[in-house]
Amino acid sequence: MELIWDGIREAARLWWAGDAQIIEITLRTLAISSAATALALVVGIPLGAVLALRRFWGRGLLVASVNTGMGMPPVVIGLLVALVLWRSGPLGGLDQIYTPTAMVIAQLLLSLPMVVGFSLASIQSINPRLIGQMWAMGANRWQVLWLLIRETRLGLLAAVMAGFGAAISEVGASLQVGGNLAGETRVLTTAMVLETGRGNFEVAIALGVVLVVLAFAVNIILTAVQQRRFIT
Amino acid sequence: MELIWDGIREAARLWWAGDAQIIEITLRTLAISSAATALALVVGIPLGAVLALRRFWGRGLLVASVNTGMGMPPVVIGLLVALVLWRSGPLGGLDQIYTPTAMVIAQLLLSLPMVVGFSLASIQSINPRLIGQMWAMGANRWQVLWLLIRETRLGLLAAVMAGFGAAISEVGASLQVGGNLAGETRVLTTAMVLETGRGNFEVAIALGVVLVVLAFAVNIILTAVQQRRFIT
Amino acid sequence: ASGINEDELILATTTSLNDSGLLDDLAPIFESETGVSVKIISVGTGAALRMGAEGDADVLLTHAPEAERALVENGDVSSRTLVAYNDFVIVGPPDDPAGVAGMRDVSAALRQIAAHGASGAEDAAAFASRGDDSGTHKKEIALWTEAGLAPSFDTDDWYEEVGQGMSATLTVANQRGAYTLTDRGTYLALSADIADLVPLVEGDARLLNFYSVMEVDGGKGRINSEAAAAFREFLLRSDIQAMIGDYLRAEYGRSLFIPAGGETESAVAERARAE
Amino acid sequence: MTGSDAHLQVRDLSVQRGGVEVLDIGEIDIPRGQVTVVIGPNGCGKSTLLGALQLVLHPTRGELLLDGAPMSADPVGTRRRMSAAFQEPLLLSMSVQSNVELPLRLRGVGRDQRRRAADLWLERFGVAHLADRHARQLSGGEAQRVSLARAFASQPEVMLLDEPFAGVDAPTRAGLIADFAQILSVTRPTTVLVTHDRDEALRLGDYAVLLIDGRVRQTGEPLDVFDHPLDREVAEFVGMDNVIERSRWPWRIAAGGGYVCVRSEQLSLSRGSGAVVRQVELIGPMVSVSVDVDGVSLAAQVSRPQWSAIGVGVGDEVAVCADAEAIHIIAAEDERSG
Amino acid sequence: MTGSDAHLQVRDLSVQRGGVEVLDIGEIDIPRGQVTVVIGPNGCGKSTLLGALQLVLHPTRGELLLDGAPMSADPVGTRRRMSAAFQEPLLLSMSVQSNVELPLRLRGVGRDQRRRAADLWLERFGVAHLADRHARQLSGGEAQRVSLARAFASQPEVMLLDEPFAGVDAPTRAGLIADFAQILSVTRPTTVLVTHDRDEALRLGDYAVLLIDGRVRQTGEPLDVFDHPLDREVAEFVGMDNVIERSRWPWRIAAGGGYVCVRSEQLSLSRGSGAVVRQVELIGPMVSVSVDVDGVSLAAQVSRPQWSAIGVGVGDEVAVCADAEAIHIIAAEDERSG
Ligand SMILES: Nc1ncnc2c1ncn2[C@@H]1O[C@H](COP(=O)(O)OP(=O)(O)OP(=O)(O)O)[C@@H](O)[C@H]1O
Ligand SMILES: Nc1ncnc2c1ncn2[C@@H]1O[C@H](COP(=O)(O)OP(=O)(O)OP(=O)(O)O)[C@@H](O)[C@H]1O
Ligand SMILES: [Mg+2]
Ligand SMILES: [Mg+2]
Repeated sequence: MELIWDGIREAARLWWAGDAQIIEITLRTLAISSAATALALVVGIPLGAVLALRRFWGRGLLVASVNTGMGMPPVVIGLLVALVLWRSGPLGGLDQIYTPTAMVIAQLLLSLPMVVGFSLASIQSINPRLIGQMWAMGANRWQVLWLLIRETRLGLLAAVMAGFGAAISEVGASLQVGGNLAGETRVLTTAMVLETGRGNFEVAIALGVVLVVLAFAVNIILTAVQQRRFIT
Repeated sequence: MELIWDGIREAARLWWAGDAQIIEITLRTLAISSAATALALVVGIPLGAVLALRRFWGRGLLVASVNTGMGMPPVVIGLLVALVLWRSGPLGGLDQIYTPTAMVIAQLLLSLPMVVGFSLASIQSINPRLIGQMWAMGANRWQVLWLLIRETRLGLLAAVMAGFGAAISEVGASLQVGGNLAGETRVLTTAMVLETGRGNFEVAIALGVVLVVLAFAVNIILTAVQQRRFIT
Repeated sequence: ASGINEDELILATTTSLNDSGLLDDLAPIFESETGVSVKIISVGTGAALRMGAEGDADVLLTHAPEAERALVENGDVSSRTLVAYNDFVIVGPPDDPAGVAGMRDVSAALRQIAAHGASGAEDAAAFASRGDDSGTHKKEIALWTEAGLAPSFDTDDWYEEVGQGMSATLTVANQRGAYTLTDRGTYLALSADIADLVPLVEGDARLLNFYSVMEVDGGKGRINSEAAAAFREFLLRSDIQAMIGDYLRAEYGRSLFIPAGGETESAVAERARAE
Repeated sequence: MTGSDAHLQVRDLSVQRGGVEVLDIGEIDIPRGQVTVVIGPNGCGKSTLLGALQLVLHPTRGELLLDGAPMSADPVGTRRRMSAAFQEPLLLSMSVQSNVELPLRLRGVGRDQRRRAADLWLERFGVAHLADRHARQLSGGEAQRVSLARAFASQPEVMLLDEPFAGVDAPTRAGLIADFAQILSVTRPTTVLVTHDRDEALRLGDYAVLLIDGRVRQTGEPLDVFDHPLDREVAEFVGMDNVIERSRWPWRIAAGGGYVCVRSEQLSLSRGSGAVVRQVELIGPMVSVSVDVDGVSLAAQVSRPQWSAIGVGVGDEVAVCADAEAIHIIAAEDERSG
Repeated sequence: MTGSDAHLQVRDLSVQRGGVEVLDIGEIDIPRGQVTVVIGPNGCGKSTLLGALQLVLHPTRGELLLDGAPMSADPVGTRRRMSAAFQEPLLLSMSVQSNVELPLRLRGVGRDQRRRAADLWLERFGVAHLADRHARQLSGGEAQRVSLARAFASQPEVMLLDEPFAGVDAPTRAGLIADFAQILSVTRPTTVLVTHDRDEALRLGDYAVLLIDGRVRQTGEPLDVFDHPLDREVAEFVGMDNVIERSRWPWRIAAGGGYVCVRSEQLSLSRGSGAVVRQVELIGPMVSVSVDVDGVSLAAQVSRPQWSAIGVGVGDEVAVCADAEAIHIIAAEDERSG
């Protein structure tokens, strides 16, 4: 147990000392995971809305695939992205393997199902007559989407947080497609794995603490937004 | 790309041949992740309901913690559980490190925030007057919980799937607390990591295929339940 | 002491050894002979040694002589015995831009790689380091030091720290057309999937890779010292030593591990230099 | 009404809900600048018709025309020429003010103009004091009024209102109906109004469409529909509480099939004989009396003072007189079609 | 009414919504086995009162008693002796049948008995054919009826009904009100009924509670509350369309402060002089006439035949006569309190 305290103390020390490496890793983590989450939202919410509101052939299968996506192991995603980006792969010529871009792609694929799945669930839980009212008020397709997002912000913010959580906490895919290269693609989780393997449990915990504090800060903000407008 | 085909063929072959080991690993995976998910549901849904319906001091902080939990990296959870269960840890005397029980605990901790977070979001999205109607009909506390679960099954099933997905796809914590012991704690994800490390990419992909098929099957069933009662 | 689980033995070992699959063959034999089940925990070298120091494992099997000796000096382990050895190889792209193929002097080869990497030549190849404090990484650092260099990812563009296990590092090197230092076992296991890497520098006695077994000190409490001792004995037994020597020999045409039960490192190195 | 007066036209419309056809309409012409009231029993398809006109429910067959052009050609453009207040006040979770401004905002109207329009209509519907309230924090009637203000604020060509005054308290309702008539007479949007209230239909409606079981059963001036139903079912729906087979009608009348209908309030009672009082019930200021004339049971309604003036009780005799003008005769099915 | 007759008692109750006190009630006694109608303008707190009685809204102060015992002692037990149909038909997403059975199911009633009760009440409310329909697939009026059936099916001691007939079509509503009166007279549950409809209040109510702005302003027999309002505001609410300052009242009347009130339908018009017709409006079968008597504007209402019999138009003179019984005088504030 005292290891945990050591870890927390170590985290405080590293930040206090302004350790260049940890700051760099933290910023990189934030940048990659935010980019992945933002992309996942842009693609995922409209997709969730379409799945929620339109009936079409193959929809059921698609919904099940989205849900399966939530249980898709990061290692599998990582492997698939790697196979595509490896030199021998179809997009090998782009030279994107072991770059932050590759990591954004992998994390996007990981968080997308979360975002789609929860957008779907929360938009489906809106009274369909209220959606009729939105159209009736003269909203076009994008305005309806905007109103749906407004109405379901409770559920969607949960989706944002799950998506961001999936992206930032993930390690398997980041290792595979990022390579955990020092100074290039090392993020908090991959650094943690490394330190754990090195037996530096304190440092690993310190990195974990940083990650959790980071996630917590993001969540405090999002939760404040989420809960602000909730009225009994 | 051809690796993937080899993997799929290998997966088919292993299953066709009734490979005892892969069947055993699959069943173990299912058992551990189902147990963890079931526990997460039993604990998480009531917790989510309480967070959704009651106002109390510290609630906001709790909600933010739950949301942060969704972004908790499996490696952190694994390390924390390991620190507790290791011989040198406070519960070392229970001799539960490197057992399925330890894995269930770690996966429970991973999926619990998902379940709580999404129960919370979906119960909050119910019309508060409808909840008033439930009480007015003479429901007691548990009956109200039951009715809430019925009403929010769309959202809750998404929560179940996310929780199960988090549990079954996770690898970092399972490795740390399970140890990937053949015949004891080896599950599909940890076996995948091992085979990848050994250079047996086809086998790793085959295991991934089995995992995805498994998750898909579970989700087809849950999605059918989820979408069955949805009416425009 | 009380509370010891007599029926199980926790063996902490390194990923590269576990990935070879050797222990999966040996453990069942030990289990059937003694009735003690072996829990093989495969982690990074650093983590394995740390588990020993904390008393979270009963027996260790690793390949980082310097770090192991520190454990002995600290009294964390009560014994350290050589079990087997094999060798490290510098692998790299077949076109070998630094031109080190066939060199026997590791130090010279490393200097040449560094120089060519730093030259900024168009075909300059990187060197991929494990960067994870594993036995292999420690060996690599020792070799650089011996060559009078101390490359770092911060200052040297051609030097990459992967921070992952051996197979991941080989994959990265393969993709990037980089040089790297690898243990022979992992290289052989992966060779089918890393066609863009070939062995370039090998045979220097400094490239030997020693695997030792250590019994964790019984004073740490709840250590199954009896089984740990039995496991050490077991590994040194001649029939088991022979099995180690034969492991996968048929497949690769050479021994993956050369038995050296109970010998000293210097003796083995002497013998190798003589060959 | 000729086709050229029609602002909205419904042609051969069929709408399904839950896989069942609930609306099957040959044609309806909604006159421009007038109020068309849609009446009919619960579940007859009134809201479905409004939903179809709003292009929110998708018909399986048929055409909807606005100014002679098919609505489906430009759904969003069409919807922006209309506005709707549905049966439930479907407000979005934002402030009352934002709700009322929303249709204008969706049309790209500037902030100031939106604000002015919202203020005006919130004021007119008596909910200006609630402008900053969150829409979930309203009483039933308040929400209803906000929903109405929202429908009016965009000052559309066409307004579709589904029971707009249900849930509004009686004096406000009376006031709103008066205002409403006045507002409509000034701005003259084409209005389609669903209502269950006869007074409302008569007071506001220029034209009435009566639906039963998803089909148009009668159209015309509201008073005409209420007073001259075309068949027995319609007669019962419009509140003819006496629908008697023509052959059993106790008074002299040209022979024939079909039914004789008269409202209870149009049968007058007086001291005299010819009928026996069977049952007397006080309904507010009125007295509902059930009498028996030659074995036929008739319902009559008189004011309390009138009843006390007659001064009889159950079992006593009274004289019953039906105003000839108030009596409506429904021809027998075969005679009608013939 | 003495305390011993009271089934439900409200004592010193204060309820807040959105941080504002919206209900502040000294005391109300709800008589056992009778129908208490709660009336008042939109937003006056009627639904809030019902919510408090159902223990769904939590008061900041005060006590609620059922049979003299505090309800809060056993909320679930108390709720199971009551049932409620709220203003919106809050149905759960299950079949209509399951919705109606649900309160019984929650009370542990067996399947057969539940089924019988549900069948009976669905039938009575005319929605038996919808039993297997999902509750989301109903028209507005259908949902309203299902919600009523659900409230009745558990046959509670106390029923709380919030505008139960809003949205129900006119003939069905008439039928339900008749049925309702009969059902209530047989099973005699204590009923609290919120309504905006004067007829409904008079027809069904034994006792009336009038709320304005969250406070009880008048209680008593419904007809008495409607005909004898205690103050100007209540007078306006109960539909006295002529509320004239006593000093300006054109006819002879004992001097004093306060107001004279009379309903438009209780001012009769006849050929003659004394008043000038200012405005004439047809409202269905009635004619609403605005006349000017000595500079005071009065509203009168006569039937169409009566109006044609008088045969005058705007600007002409008529005679106006107010039935002495129909005139109600509200004493001035100071005189009342004195
Ligand atoms: N959820 C809420 N939050 C805050 N204020 C509310 C809420 N619901 C109602 N109110 C306010 O409380 C007061 C009483 O509301 P209530 O619903 O009891 O009125 P009501 O008499 O039932 O009106 P109506 O006839 O319109 O149904 C109103 O002023 C209303 O604005
Ligand atoms: N979502 C739905 N799914 C299936 N059937 C529906 C749905 N909504 C309504 N219906 C059915 O369609 C028919 C017409 O419904 P509609 O809502 O148009 O009736 P309405 O005339 O507006 O009735 P009300 O006076 O009760 O509001 C009814 O028989 C109703 O049961
Ligand atoms: Mg309707
Ligand atoms: Mg209300």
